[in-house]
Amino acid sequence: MKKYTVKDYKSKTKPIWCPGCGNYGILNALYRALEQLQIPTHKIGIISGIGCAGRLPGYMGTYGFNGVHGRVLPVATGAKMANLDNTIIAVGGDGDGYSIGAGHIGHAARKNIDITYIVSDNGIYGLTKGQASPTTPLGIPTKTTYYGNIGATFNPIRTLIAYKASFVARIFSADIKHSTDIIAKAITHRGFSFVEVLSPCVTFRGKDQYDYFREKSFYIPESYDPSNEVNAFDYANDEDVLELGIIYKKSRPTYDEALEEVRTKAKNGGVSSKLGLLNNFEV
Amino acid sequence: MKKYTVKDYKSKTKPIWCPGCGNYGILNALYRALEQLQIPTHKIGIISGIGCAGRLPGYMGTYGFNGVHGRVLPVATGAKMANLDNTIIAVGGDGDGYSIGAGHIGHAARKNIDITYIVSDNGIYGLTKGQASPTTPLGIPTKTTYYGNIGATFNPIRTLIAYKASFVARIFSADIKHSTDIIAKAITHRGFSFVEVLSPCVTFRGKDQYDYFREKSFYIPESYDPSNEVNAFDYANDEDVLELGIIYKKSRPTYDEALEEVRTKAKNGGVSSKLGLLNNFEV
Amino acid sequence: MSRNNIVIGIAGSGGDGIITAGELLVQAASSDGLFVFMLKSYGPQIRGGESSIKLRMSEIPIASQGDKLDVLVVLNWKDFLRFKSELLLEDNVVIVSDSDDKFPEEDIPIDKNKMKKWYKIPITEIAKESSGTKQSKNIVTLGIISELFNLPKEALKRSIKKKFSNKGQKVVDSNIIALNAGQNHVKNSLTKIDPLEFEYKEHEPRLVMEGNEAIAYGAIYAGLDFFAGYPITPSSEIMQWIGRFLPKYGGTIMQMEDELASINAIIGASFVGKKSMTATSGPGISLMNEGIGLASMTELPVVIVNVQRGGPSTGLPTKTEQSDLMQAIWGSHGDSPRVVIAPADVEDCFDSTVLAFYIAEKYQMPVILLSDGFIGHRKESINPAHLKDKKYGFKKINSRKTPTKEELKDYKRFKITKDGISPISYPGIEGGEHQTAGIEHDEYGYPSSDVDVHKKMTLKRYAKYEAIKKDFSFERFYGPDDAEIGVIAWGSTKGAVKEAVKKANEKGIKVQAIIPQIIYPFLMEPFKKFLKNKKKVIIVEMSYSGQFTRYLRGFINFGKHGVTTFPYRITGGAPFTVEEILNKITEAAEKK
Amino acid sequence: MSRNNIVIGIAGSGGDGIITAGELLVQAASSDGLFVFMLKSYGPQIRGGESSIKLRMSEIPIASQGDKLDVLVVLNWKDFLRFKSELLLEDNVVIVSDSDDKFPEEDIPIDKNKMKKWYKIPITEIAKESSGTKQSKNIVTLGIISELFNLPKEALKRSIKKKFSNKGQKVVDSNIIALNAGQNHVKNSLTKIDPLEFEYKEHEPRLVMEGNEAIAYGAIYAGLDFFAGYPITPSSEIMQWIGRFLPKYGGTIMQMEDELASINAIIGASFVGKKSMTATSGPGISLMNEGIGLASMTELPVVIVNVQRGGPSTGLPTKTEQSDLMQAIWGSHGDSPRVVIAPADVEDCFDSTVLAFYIAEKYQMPVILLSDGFIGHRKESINPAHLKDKKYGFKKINSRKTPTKEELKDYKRFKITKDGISPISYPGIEGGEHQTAGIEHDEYGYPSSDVDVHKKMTLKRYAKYEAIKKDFSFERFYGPDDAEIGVIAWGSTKGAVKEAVKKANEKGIKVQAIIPQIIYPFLMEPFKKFLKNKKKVIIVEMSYSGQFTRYLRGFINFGKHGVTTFPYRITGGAPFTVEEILNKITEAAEKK
Ligand SMILES: Cc1ncc(C[n+]2csc(CCOP(=O)(O)OP(=O)(O)O)c2C)c(N)n1
Ligand SMILES: Cc1ncc(C[n+]2csc(CCOP(=O)(O)OP(=O)(O)O)c2C)c(N)n1
Ligand code: SF4
Ligand code: SF4
Ligand SMILES: [Mg+2]
Ligand SMILES: [Mg+2]
Repeated sequence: MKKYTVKDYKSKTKPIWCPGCGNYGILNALYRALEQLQIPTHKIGIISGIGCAGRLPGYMGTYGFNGVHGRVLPVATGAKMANLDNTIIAVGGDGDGYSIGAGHIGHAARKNIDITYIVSDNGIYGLTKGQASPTTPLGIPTKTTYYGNIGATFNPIRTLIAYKASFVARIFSADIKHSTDIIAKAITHRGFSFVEVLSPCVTFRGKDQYDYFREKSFYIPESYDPSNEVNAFDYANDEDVLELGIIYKKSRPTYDEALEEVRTKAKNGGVSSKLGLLNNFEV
Repeated sequence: MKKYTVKDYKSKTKPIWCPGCGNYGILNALYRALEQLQIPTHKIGIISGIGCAGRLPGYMGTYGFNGVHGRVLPVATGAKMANLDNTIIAVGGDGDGYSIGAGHIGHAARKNIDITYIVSDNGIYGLTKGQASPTTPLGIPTKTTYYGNIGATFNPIRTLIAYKASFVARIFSADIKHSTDIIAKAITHRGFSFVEVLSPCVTFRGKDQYDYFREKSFYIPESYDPSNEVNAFDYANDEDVLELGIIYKKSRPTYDEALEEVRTKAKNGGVSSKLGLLNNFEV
Repeated sequence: MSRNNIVIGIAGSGGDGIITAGELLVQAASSDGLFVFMLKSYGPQIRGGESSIKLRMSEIPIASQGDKLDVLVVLNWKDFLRFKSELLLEDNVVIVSDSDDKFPEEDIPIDKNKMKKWYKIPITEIAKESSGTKQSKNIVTLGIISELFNLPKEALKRSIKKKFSNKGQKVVDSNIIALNAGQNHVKNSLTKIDPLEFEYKEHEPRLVMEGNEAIAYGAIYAGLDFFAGYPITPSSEIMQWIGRFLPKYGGTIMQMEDELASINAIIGASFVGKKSMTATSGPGISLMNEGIGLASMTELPVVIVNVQRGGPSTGLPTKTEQSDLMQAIWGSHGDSPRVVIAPADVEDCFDSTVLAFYIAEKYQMPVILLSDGFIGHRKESINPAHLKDKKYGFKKINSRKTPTKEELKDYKRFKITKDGISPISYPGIEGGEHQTAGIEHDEYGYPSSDVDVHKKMTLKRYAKYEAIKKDFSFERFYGPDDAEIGVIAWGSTKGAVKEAVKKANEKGIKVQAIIPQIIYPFLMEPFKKFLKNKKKVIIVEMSYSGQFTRYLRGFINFGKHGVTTFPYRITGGAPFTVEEILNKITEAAEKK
Repeated sequence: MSRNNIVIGIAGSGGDGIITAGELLVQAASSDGLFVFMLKSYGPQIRGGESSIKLRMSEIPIASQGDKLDVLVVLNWKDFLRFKSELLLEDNVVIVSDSDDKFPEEDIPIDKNKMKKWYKIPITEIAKESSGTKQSKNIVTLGIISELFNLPKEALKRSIKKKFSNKGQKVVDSNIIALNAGQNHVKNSLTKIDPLEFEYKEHEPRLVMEGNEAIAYGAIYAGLDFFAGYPITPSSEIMQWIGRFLPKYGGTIMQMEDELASINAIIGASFVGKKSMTATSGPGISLMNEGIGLASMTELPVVIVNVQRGGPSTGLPTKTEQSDLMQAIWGSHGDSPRVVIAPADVEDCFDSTVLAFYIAEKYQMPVILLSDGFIGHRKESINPAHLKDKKYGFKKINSRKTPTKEELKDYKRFKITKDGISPISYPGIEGGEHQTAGIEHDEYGYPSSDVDVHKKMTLKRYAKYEAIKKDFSFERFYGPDDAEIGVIAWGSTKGAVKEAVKKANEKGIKVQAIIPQIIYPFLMEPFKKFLKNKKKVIIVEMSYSGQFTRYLRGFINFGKHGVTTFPYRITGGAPFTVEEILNKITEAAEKK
């Protein structure tokens, strides 16, 4: 059998992200996680919306889909549900996911669609050159908040737990080893896996963002039990510190499993073909 | 000063909801809450999207806006933020709010827009005649789930807490007195107030839905402290029972307050009118 | 007077079971091999409101609902009033009404001098007496009219048995009793004085369907793999039928959170190589326009059904209109090619859906199927034999061209070809890995903002139109080629136009109609043929802003063809009548 | 050769400060009263990619960017190559390049025989030596070219001082040193042999703006109360400028979660009586179509700006195109009237925005302002005096008609009137309580699905078009009325068309152009006047599918007017050149 290396997961295109951008870390961790899991390149679909992070599929030697802003999860849902043979990974920015795409996460999560969703969260709109996002800290001036950002920030981890996502984790793009490990676990997890990435935008949030993330974050200790959603919710208080690792995880039936039951019911005469017409459709 | 009565809050149109529909209870509670608060009819805007619940503004003697499916909160946000003099109340169904409108709640909540949002949650699409909604229980057959509903349900209370809504309550449309009280409190609350209503759809969920809600729900005891979001999150476990009353409440600055600060900064020379051109705009 | 073609209207309250009565009659008539055509209409209430049906049955093929009623049945006069503009009466109409309905006679807007006969029958009373409940009013009514007008009696009995069998023998029996009671009342207590008598021979049973149902079947027939949608009137039944049947064939159906999700989910499914579809109505399309543009740019096959309703905005959800035409063609930003197809009747819904998949898969682009509430919700006979003999049959729609081994060596997903069609690979195909993007890209799929690349790729995407224009023609002409008067119409307007053209020619006005199925890209050839002898052309459409007229003028220089156009554009709500169109033809004929 | 009209191009890497150099030069030129026109262009990278500017400055008014460069400045040849189709060269171009850039000479695509002069100057070295950092390359370059070609030297110094003053005296000084170093290098070490010399007299300082900036100012001038938007290239600057200035005037600005929210928020704001606006580009409009239809149905004034970019889908975000025209007109489902206005240059952005508010408020409907990336992002001189003297001035736009006391007695929000305009009340007005709905409704606003109500209300909504057609005319004709050759164009195409028409007439080809500002509804009167003497008409547009052509044909029966049309439709990316259009005019003139 073919052995896949990091090189196989790379495309011929060189990333055009700014030097120092957090997305490089995510990309590298993803290469390594896939190598670790040895998933054939032609059985992977990397789906994205629009944003700096959304350029990632173009740098993959797998199948990639770079759609429109905010719709990464619907595309990924369709791609997964239409052919369960493939590994589908959705990637995108905080604007793409938490702002314009906010309506989709809850539904992919509660249905437990068996995909992995990686959000490159830099707390800014990178591609459009520096406007506020739902995770831009209070008070910060951006292109659209000339006098400082107002309105409380969005808490992705707590929200995803409330949405009943079955795997909720956070990583820091600067730690490629840890990120590789968590991404691999997320891909392996059966059901909807969510990975929030602290990913600095050196251009529009400044280089300090690395320090900021480093100072605020800590690794979840081994002793932590991620299976209780109330504890996990409590843990993910963003006014405090940023936990790195798997914050919540609990297995439950996936949507494809439930749909398979539906098909069985339908085939077992659950429905009679009213007009005889449908006989024509049998192969 | 004019004294407003329930009659003033009624329009000339007779509701066309099915006999026994939960929306009648919501409507009556709203009439009474407004009477209790004595808000002038011409300073109220009731905003809705589309659905059976969305017909409510038409039955009000106030200003009403019946827009498109799922956009009740953006319309209400614009209506409130453009003129703070008015009391803005958004109403809609579970499909309108939790399905197609899901992307807006988190943002109205985190920004703490000073409006009240009442969701008539019947766990079904009423107006379109009986398809599954995000709160339709598992296993139930509906027009779109012929073989039974699949996928976990959406938990509105937990989600709204994760969204940082500053007022989160649940009522049962059959208890008009309690509902009146909570709605009045929600309107009075400064900031984003969310009221989830257990509101039976007798036509597409059957009359049993009254019993089901009655059995599952209980009134929150006086001793309960709604100010802690972790406790509140824990409390709102929908696999358990349905709490009636204020589940979470905490005051924090509203978006209009924050914007007022921005205006002050801008006026205090925070920005120089680069081209002299803007002088022309001064009145 | 005996006849083999009759139009019946029934109106009453929601609780009266009007719709059930209509459906039973339709069922009965078609099992006896008659052609049927039935419209339903409701008030705004979900329950307890008014409702009505208009049912035409005939031994010979029919294309429209029939303009006016030969028979009007009223269970409640107040409710009838709401439908009076939809239920127009022939001068010599026969009326059957419930004498237990105490509505003041002077308020009933009927010209009593003209009507042939008014039977006032204690329907409620008969119901209560026979079956013990007034709930069986509708069945009693069926008994009455089947006896009065000789409608399919035995078949009606069979339909009732079939319909209620799953509710137990008791329910079946009590309904049969009610039917008999109605029939007996006529036989025993009435003097039948009107000469109206329906007469027909039995034929092979026919299939009856609603347009939405036919689209669902057509899609499954064409090999649909994946459906994602969001409910909306008047399209929801498509998803509902598919939800019942598709899982049987191993396919996947998902109710999504909204239309943005639906269109993007089917794009995702198409990306992994599957035949996919969504269905919605105007408001949903307005939300899908970005996604449709994405499918156009990524050259992914998807079928989007729009069952049009009255607009704009929420508009008239339960009423029909043809005012989403321009949006179907131009709704997305940018130059974003797509194909627009319009079914013209229920049978054509099946055909057009199959065709839509064929085109989508072959040319790798979004295809919009533009139906409307009139077709979607009406019941109409279709020819079962016809369905078996499709040009593009099930499983034969493997028209998606995948790359050869040779092509995979240096795989260009968006390879520039003469017909614009590039071999498409998808996850699962080794060596075909690539990125598909909504951003402009080169032949490999790499993003590019180069002006020349954009030009080349735009031309490539539009080259498909030329291929389609070559590959397809259509032959839906009615009337003689040498007519100087023409009618151009589209979609559900076909029925009334077809019958009006027939009548006009019978009356001696030579006129020909053309009803395209592929609306966009514009196929000029058939129109050239059509316009050859025309001097005056009536353009019929249910859009006040005249979208079809503007569209046609954009592509046909009528002035150059020496043709004067007579746009006939009305606001939506009620379907065209044959008479309206006939009048326009006559007017045009008389104009100097 | 001395001249008062020059086109300069500068290309280099992102770090080279090309854009800053261009902006300083623009600033300098306009403070000396010159007319300027500057385009910026970037590669796909956010940082460190290539960038270029094309700058025209002139003592006499100019309408376009100028086709070809008189002067090309290259800091990096590799980067220049990416722009070679945007930076075309005059045959006798003068080139200035950095001799420190070691790109192989044979790969430089320049015809060395034709060019006038190629100065290779060690720009990097001069920068390092003078200011100690190569970062000042751009300022050194300004020094060099200002000295070489006599560009506004003193003004440049002022601009530099102003620009860097907030960074401290040290930064200012070191930049002035760099400027001097560039100038001194030319004076001391170069033999200036080309005769190209810019010459002008000083005039009153001019204002320079980008189109997006002008729209922001226009909106505030018109009394904007509420803005809601979502960032998108190339429109974001509108929101950004408004975000800086509107709070000063007490207005409200909100960045929403998406475009669905933006359009609905401004509808909400309009519902409470406020002037409101949003701005986006194609993908955003595709999402707003449902909301635009809602504004149309609820008859609420809103202004929607679309700064068009290349499509379809994500397309070419940073490039211009005119392919959202049909979407602006027909993008929403249903017959949903709206007004479409297209600004034709930067100054017109201001005017059109004011007009958009005037029309929206007066006729109570959505107005789409269709700008594009070419206008939005270019810098152009405008006449400050002109801005002070607006037809529809600030605070004068109180055109929203509210109900009188009398009308409030039995208030009908959607009262049927001759011009379709009904007095509008909003929260705060006692006695004007009503429901506004996106569902069809009667005059009071009560929902209705009655066919006749729908008809009446549709006609009412469309009656506004007749009123608008009566109230407005436009006078943007260029060239003699009696010309037999015509050019029809819209929006940003104006500049090149205007200059081409002028040149053609100078060359003896009689030609006239018409550039509408109100695009939809279609104002026939000016076109009638225009077409009177025309035999051949060129339709110029940047849309491959020919949207403008189709649109015009939908409303003008060219055949009947005896006019042959010559559609000239190109894919987007690079703005039209004067020469391209001149060629088309010549071709048309020669065609039999
Ligand atoms: C419908 C639509 N709206 C807006 C845009 C413009 N846009 C592109 S990317 C982006 C946001 C980028 O921010 P984020 O998602 O956080 O990604 P990042 O660039 O920071 O990785 C926006 C607003 C668009 N392409 N489409
Ligand atoms: C964009 C759009 N999609 C779909 C619809 C159809 N539609 C109208 S109401 C509704 C859902 C109704 O359910 P809910 O919001 O729960 O309200 P209820 O009727 O149960 O009160 C749907 C899908 C629509 N009007 N617009
Ligand atoms: S702008 Fe920010 S997010 Fe985008 S590539 Fe640069 S550093 Fe990365
Ligand atoms: S369908 Fe259900 S929600 Fe709608 S009016 Fe009837 S009972 Fe109420
Ligand atoms: Mg971001
Ligand atoms: Mg509901």
